[in-house]
Amino acid sequence: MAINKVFNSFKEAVGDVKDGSTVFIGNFAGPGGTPFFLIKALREQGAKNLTLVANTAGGIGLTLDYDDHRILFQNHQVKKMIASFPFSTSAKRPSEAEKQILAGEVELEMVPQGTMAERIRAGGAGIAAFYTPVGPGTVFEDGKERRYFNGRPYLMELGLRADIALVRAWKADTMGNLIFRGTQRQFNPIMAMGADLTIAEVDEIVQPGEINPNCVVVPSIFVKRIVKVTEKTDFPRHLETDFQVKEEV
Amino acid sequence: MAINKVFNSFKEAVGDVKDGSTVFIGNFAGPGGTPFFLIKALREQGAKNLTLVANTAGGIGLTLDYDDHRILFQNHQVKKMIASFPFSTSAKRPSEAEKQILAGEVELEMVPQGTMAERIRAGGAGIAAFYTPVGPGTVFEDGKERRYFNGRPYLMELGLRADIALVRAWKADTMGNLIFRGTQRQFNPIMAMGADLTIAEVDEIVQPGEINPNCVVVPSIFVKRIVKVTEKTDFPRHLETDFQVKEEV
Amino acid sequence: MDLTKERLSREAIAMRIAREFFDGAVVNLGIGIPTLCSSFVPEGMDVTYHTENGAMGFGRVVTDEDKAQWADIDLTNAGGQYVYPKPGMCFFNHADSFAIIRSGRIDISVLGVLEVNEKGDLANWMFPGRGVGNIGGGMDLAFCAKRIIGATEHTTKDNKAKIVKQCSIPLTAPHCMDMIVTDIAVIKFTAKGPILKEVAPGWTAAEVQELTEAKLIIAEDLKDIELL
Amino acid sequence: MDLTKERLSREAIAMRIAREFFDGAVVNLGIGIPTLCSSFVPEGMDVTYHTENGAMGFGRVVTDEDKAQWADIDLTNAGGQYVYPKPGMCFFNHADSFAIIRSGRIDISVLGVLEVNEKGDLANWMFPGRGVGNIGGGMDLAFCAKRIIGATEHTTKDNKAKIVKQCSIPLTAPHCMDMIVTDIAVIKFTAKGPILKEVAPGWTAAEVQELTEAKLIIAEDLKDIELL
Repeated sequence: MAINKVFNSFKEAVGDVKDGSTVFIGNFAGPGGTPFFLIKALREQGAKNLTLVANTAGGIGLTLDYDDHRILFQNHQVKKMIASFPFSTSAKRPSEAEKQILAGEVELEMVPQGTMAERIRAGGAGIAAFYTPVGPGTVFEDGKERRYFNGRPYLMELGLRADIALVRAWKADTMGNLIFRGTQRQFNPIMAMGADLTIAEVDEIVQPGEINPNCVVVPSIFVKRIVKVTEKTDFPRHLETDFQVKEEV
Repeated sequence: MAINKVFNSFKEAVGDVKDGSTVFIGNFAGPGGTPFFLIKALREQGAKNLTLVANTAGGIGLTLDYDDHRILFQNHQVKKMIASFPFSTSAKRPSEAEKQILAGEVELEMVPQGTMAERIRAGGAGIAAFYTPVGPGTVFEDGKERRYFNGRPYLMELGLRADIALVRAWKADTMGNLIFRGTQRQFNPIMAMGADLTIAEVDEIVQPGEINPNCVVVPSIFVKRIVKVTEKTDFPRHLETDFQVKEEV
Repeated sequence: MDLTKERLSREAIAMRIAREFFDGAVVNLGIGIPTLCSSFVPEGMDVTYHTENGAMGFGRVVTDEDKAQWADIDLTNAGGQYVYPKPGMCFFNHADSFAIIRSGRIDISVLGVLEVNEKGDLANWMFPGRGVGNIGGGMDLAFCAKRIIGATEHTTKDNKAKIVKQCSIPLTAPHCMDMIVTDIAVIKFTAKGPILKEVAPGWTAAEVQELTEAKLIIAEDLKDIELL
Repeated sequence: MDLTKERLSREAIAMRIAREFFDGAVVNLGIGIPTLCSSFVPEGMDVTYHTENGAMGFGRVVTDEDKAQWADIDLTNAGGQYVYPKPGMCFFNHADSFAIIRSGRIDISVLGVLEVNEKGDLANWMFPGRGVGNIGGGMDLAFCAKRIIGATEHTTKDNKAKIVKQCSIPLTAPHCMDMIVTDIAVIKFTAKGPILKEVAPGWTAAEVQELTEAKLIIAEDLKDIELL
């Protein structure tokens, strides 16, 4: 039977997320590469006591104002947040996550961004732990093992896995191979690798063979479910063309 | 000044390889993905006491018979070999490397293939060491630290870097972005990441922008020199087309 | 002991192993008999092959008559054999390839066997008698694939047992074997010891035991190997 | 001390820092003043920008008038700003992006500064007074880039020194700073201590020292900051 991982709705795709799950969410500073519709479906689905792993805790106010995973905090579904950039850049507009973290309702584990990326990649690659040169002599060393290699101090960091990864990609084939558009890629490929159940939200679903096999970024084996976005978002995107190239910039 | 990493000859591209260098060579079981012409140029260049890191030690006889890095052994340029598959599959046709290793002229460090790949990747990613589940309870544990994570034994393995990487790719742009064709990719991208001086042998060199930025496999920052193959090799390759797709296989 | 008694062919061993595959399985096939398995997957069953050198979802090994049209040095399996391209295949680098293996995403790894002992320890990388060997990617697979199936003749060319009490050559991985399919038997490795589950047509459990150094437990439902 | 004395603009700070760039340099620009540097690279000099979110070789920040045509949420820098596409740019995942940083391939990292001390320790991630902060990718850059240049006003909004004896907030990285460019000075960090190399036009070394808690060494060849 030919493999077909296409789900017809976001609701169905996140239907079985359990309370207490660890969830990776593709996310960086702006809306690019964030799986809005899966996040929205997860809010409707209602799983509680989630541990979220994402670059921000949502609603950081660095760019456009939009509904990302801040809605999971608004709906009180989060128990713990692992992030590198969890707080709003504006003291005047603290995010819902920030309020809950400062009130002690949500536990925060802050991780330097590169270490977070490497921990996720290690989790997906079957590596239990690794030594990074980032962090010795800072508060991020607390509770970690320091070890010297060639006279330079390194910290041991643990691989990080999730039960669920909600990722955003550009196109998928029905088997689950994914490609990305520009900086939409960010954490999405490594999060797809590191979860037991990876669900991808994409602009387009094509037949196997329609994506050039040399260009596949996430091999199908890492992706279990795919859902196509049908609703329009009003962010600026030029999906109809490849990136235009402006000379002399 | 626009970056242009194109060299006109293989000879020139390897001209400054120093005696005693550690050299990564893209290589797997067959000719695909092996930088023959760079290897040949390195033999002519003559650098001695090299430490080679490659999947095989050349001339393993698993597939076609061809001149790979076995010629560096024939020319007695190798002091140490790090490989996962160093020996000929035929006892009757031992490779030159095999003879030199058994005679004690060349030191051998054998590494399980996945550990070798991960060590190279770690070296390129600034990771000093990592814990892999592969190897506890075997002879490959000798001299290594064993550590348990979640009750499972892991071994600590060190990142591996090289002075020079000789890699094979399909196309490069003049800035050094690389793409690959099929299983030609193998060790080449991670070796490109892990060396101070990466030299790529390619079928075609194009202008910046001609490779789709979403499809770049090795970012230009990892590549210092590019040389185009002009001589024809007589291996079966269908370069004129993308991979044809045969249904029902 | 009648050493001339008919044994299964290499193809028949592969055929029996292919019966362990399932729809949607991700399978890695070692060099030798294991590679043959891909020819015996039932029509309509979708098995995805992974190869160490960085590909998944490719097709079978290219036949000799197809080589002129289909052989391409940039599309080979771990044994360096040409394989057919197939829609939905994809390529990745060696680190990602072993990330797939190490993170437990290979459902079945079919490996060649030199020695296996009662505990299911596998030794398959040191060439007997040559004092050298190639570890290759076999150790990563033996440690990390969800299920390891061995494919081998039951005895060496000079009729020595390959299923032994203690391995005499360096291990590939301890306690890794789930099952072994030989030219005379199917044996399952369990905490209690190796259980003889199936014998080749015409062979008795006693005859199989005679060619096996390890003590076999005879399955209550012992039966003949069925290939289809 | 005349606190109303004219200081350099944010653009002028960026302009001075851009003079440190060189042909072929790979540069990562932090949020704020650092981002402005890309506008002041001399004509004909090829500087490649890297951003944490997985891109290299893209162009400058898209101007307001160009947004209708060029803004794309899939082509942004680490601050979430739209940047122009450029021939030869490429994209990669977050692990690869920090592999580039961690392996020492960023020639110059320009970072914002909250505090820096005599030893060149940098503290720039904890919001003053809020008790919270965002570490982001700054720590990876501060530990691993070949050269760290700070970009900041010389003092806080309430005229407190940012160049201090001891940092009062958690460090981003110890001993990482190579140079800092402020609105009144250019200071180089050395084993002997911070050396005042340049002052803003109209400022004296004594005046700069007065706004600096750390003890500055005055360069023998102290000169006015030149922007072009």
